[in-house]
Amino acid sequence: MQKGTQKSVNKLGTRDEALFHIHDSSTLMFGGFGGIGNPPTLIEAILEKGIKDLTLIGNDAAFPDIGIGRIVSRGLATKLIASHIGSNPVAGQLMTDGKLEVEFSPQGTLAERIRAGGVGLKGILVDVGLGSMVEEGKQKVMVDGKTCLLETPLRAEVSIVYAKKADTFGNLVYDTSARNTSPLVAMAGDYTIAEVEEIVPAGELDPECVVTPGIFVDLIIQSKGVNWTWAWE
Amino acid sequence: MQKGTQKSVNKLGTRDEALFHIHDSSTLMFGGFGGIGNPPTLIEAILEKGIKDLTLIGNDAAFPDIGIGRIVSRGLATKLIASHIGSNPVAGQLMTDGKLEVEFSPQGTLAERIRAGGVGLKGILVDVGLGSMVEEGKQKVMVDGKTCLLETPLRAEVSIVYAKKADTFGNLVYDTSARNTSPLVAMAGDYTIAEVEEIVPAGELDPECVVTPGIFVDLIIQSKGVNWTWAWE
Amino acid sequence: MGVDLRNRMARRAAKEIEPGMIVNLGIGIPSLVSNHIPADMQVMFQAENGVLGMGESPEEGEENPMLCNAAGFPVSIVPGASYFDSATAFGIIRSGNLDITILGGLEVSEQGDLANWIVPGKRVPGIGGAMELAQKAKKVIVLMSHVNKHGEPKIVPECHLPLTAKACVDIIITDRAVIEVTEEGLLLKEVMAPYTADDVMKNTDVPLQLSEQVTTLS
Amino acid sequence: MGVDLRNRMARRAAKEIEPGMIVNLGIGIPSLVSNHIPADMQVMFQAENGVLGMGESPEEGEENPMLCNAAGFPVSIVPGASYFDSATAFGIIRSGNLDITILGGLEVSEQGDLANWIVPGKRVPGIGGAMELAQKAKKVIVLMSHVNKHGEPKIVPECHLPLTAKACVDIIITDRAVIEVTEEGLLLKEVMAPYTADDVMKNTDVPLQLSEQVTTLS
Repeated sequence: MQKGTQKSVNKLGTRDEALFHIHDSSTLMFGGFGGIGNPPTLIEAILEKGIKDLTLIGNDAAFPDIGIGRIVSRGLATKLIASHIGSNPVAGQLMTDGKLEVEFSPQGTLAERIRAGGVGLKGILVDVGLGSMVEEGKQKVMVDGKTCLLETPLRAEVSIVYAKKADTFGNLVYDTSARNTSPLVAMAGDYTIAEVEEIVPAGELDPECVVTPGIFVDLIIQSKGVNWTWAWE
Repeated sequence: MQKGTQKSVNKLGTRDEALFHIHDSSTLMFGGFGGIGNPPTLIEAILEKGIKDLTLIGNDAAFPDIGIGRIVSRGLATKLIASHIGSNPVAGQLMTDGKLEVEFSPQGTLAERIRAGGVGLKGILVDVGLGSMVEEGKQKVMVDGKTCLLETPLRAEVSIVYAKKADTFGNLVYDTSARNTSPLVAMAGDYTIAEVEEIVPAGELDPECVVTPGIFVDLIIQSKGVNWTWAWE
Repeated sequence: MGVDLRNRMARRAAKEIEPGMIVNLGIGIPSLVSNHIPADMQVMFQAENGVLGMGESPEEGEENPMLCNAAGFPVSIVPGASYFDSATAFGIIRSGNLDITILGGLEVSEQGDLANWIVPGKRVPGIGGAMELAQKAKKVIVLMSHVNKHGEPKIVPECHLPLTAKACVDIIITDRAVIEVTEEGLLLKEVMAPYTADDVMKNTDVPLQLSEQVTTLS
Repeated sequence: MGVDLRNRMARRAAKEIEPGMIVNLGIGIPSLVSNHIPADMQVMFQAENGVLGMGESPEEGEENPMLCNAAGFPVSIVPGASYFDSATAFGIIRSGNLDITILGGLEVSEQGDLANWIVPGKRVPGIGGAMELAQKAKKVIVLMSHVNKHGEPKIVPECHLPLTAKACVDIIITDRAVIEVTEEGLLLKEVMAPYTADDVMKNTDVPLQLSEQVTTLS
């Protein structure tokens, strides 16, 4: 690898380089679903640094002591855009106490809003949520004589995801259902950090099986693995 | 495999079963890009049966004697929704002569319109094409103070795609860049037919590497391979 | 509600599932339904996180913590399974490719409106995938207790709680009855012993039509 | 235009490419640019059909007819390459992840407007990916002949042909000159021998600013 290409082509970095990009009041998007696929080492780093006043965007608030829930339940977020917080009663309490603002989207709508942010769409139109609380405050647009809700794209200053393998260019493959929202979240960050189990040289991943093309990834760090106990254990 | 499950779980069928679903005046969506990924055996079958007055939806008109271009250049389509027809002068002549109606979309917008049809979105908003001919006749919507074009979803009665491998449930993997628009087209057909190089039992494809989940596929037929000469040959 | 009652409801719901169907099960009682499908029946279970083709729960110690259903419980996969992202998972749902979804419910109205995601000020809310599932699956089955903890009917003329989706429910299966939502109103098809049709009607806040033959399930 | 001239333009365009960049090349002269990148420079070439990391043309007889660039010509891949569908390919483009796109042009205006997809009534049109590429790449380089076949300037005050995108072009490289589009107007930076700055200005329909040092390229 020649001089000058290091930065863009080999994206392997450290926990501290990752933390350099995440600050108090950052907008942070996270991959995962019910804690599965939340990046444990990056979350631990954020907790250790005590980063606060975060705006979080992701599927859910996980559990109080699992995944992104650890950040939420310690009061380090002031706003959460998610599809549910049912598994994290601390998040519910913070919301009730007015300490956490929560914006709810239907899960599939949220996934598409994140994808829209990632692929540069300016909005999507859905009929999901019509006639429910979800339509409150949203612009309505008629398409072929039918009312639709305008849902806006979501992006974040920093996206964090967890993957099984990365090559040095940042191509990612995931682990079974831990894929979930991560490929969407990876596309929607102005700066995307992937925490991965295993890092391999470029050329070692089957290009047919790459899920997230490396162009969407800015930094790769080695994962230390899950440091919590799952709810079912 | 037990009685009654045959239809839904083993989708292997014949050329004639495929033709049963495609009629004069059908709306037919095709996978492929510049002919690559157009399904040769299904196209040959449509030509042999002489199906006409088709409305075609796909990336482009390929070449006069290659892929979907064979159907277009024989005058079997009355309408084409595509991003370009530059490589098929016969299509251009038919358009000029008023024998083929062509609706142009920017390529990325077209891909997203097909995807939107496939995943049940009612529309997408883009800023691509603003200030160009592409905005003519389209609804404009303001998002966060900025003008966007409303682009409508595309679906078809029948979608045809070409894949490298299928399992009997219809899970598909493609061949390098022949993937192109096919995973999108596969989702957007009321009835989707996949022509494949190799058919394997369910369980033989790596579930991490499946590109099109079998739920989107209704019928699988064995390909006889490409029966044209590529332009570069 | 006891395990036996919950399993009776799940068993009844399982009868709605036919070979080859694509099925999504909600959390709670609906998640028990897969235990009541004949082992040789090929059904593809889908999960919102991004799996199609979930199989039975793995043996203890054999779990892959990354391979879970939408409720976060470890699962296995069957031949023909695939993994995809959550946008594709909801693409499958939103485009009408699910044959059946089985959901929990807080209230169901005479018109088949469903409320199941929020009790304002009382429960921590979670829309999750409920709106897409209720609005878009070909058949929506609701499994819920017939009355709430105050003994009040959960089948009502109009939902009081915020809606999940309008006119979406096809069948209501409770611990007391099986009720179909039809254009002519609610049709009582089956009662669960020891309840009688009379008991059921008394505890339902909407007039019920009686099916020609109301079956009693034991 | 002869092969030598085309290659000189392509070689000049190649100088804009830096190590590690993500680059999309249009058809025609732009497709020649990759031949002029140093062999040891790591650049990821992207194609709209769904490839990132294209390498050189395969040897005759070694082609995989399925593995092609957006123009349909066989390519190879480099380590770190990936395949994806066309929606993702345009997701990369639309979200501004391309460092450079190099396109052909029919007309470029003083403001950097580009027309390159249709000559109404004369050429069979094809938008293709031109609108997304022109509108969204971080840097847009247009390679075109300086004048059309009637000897008329293609750099004009306002485009007469239908636009591909407004105010999108950063650099125009022709067989006669290299011109930068700036907020203060068009800046002549280089001329191609044997042309002189005077020749170029005479054949450009817009006043050109002169760069402090106008270099002459041989």
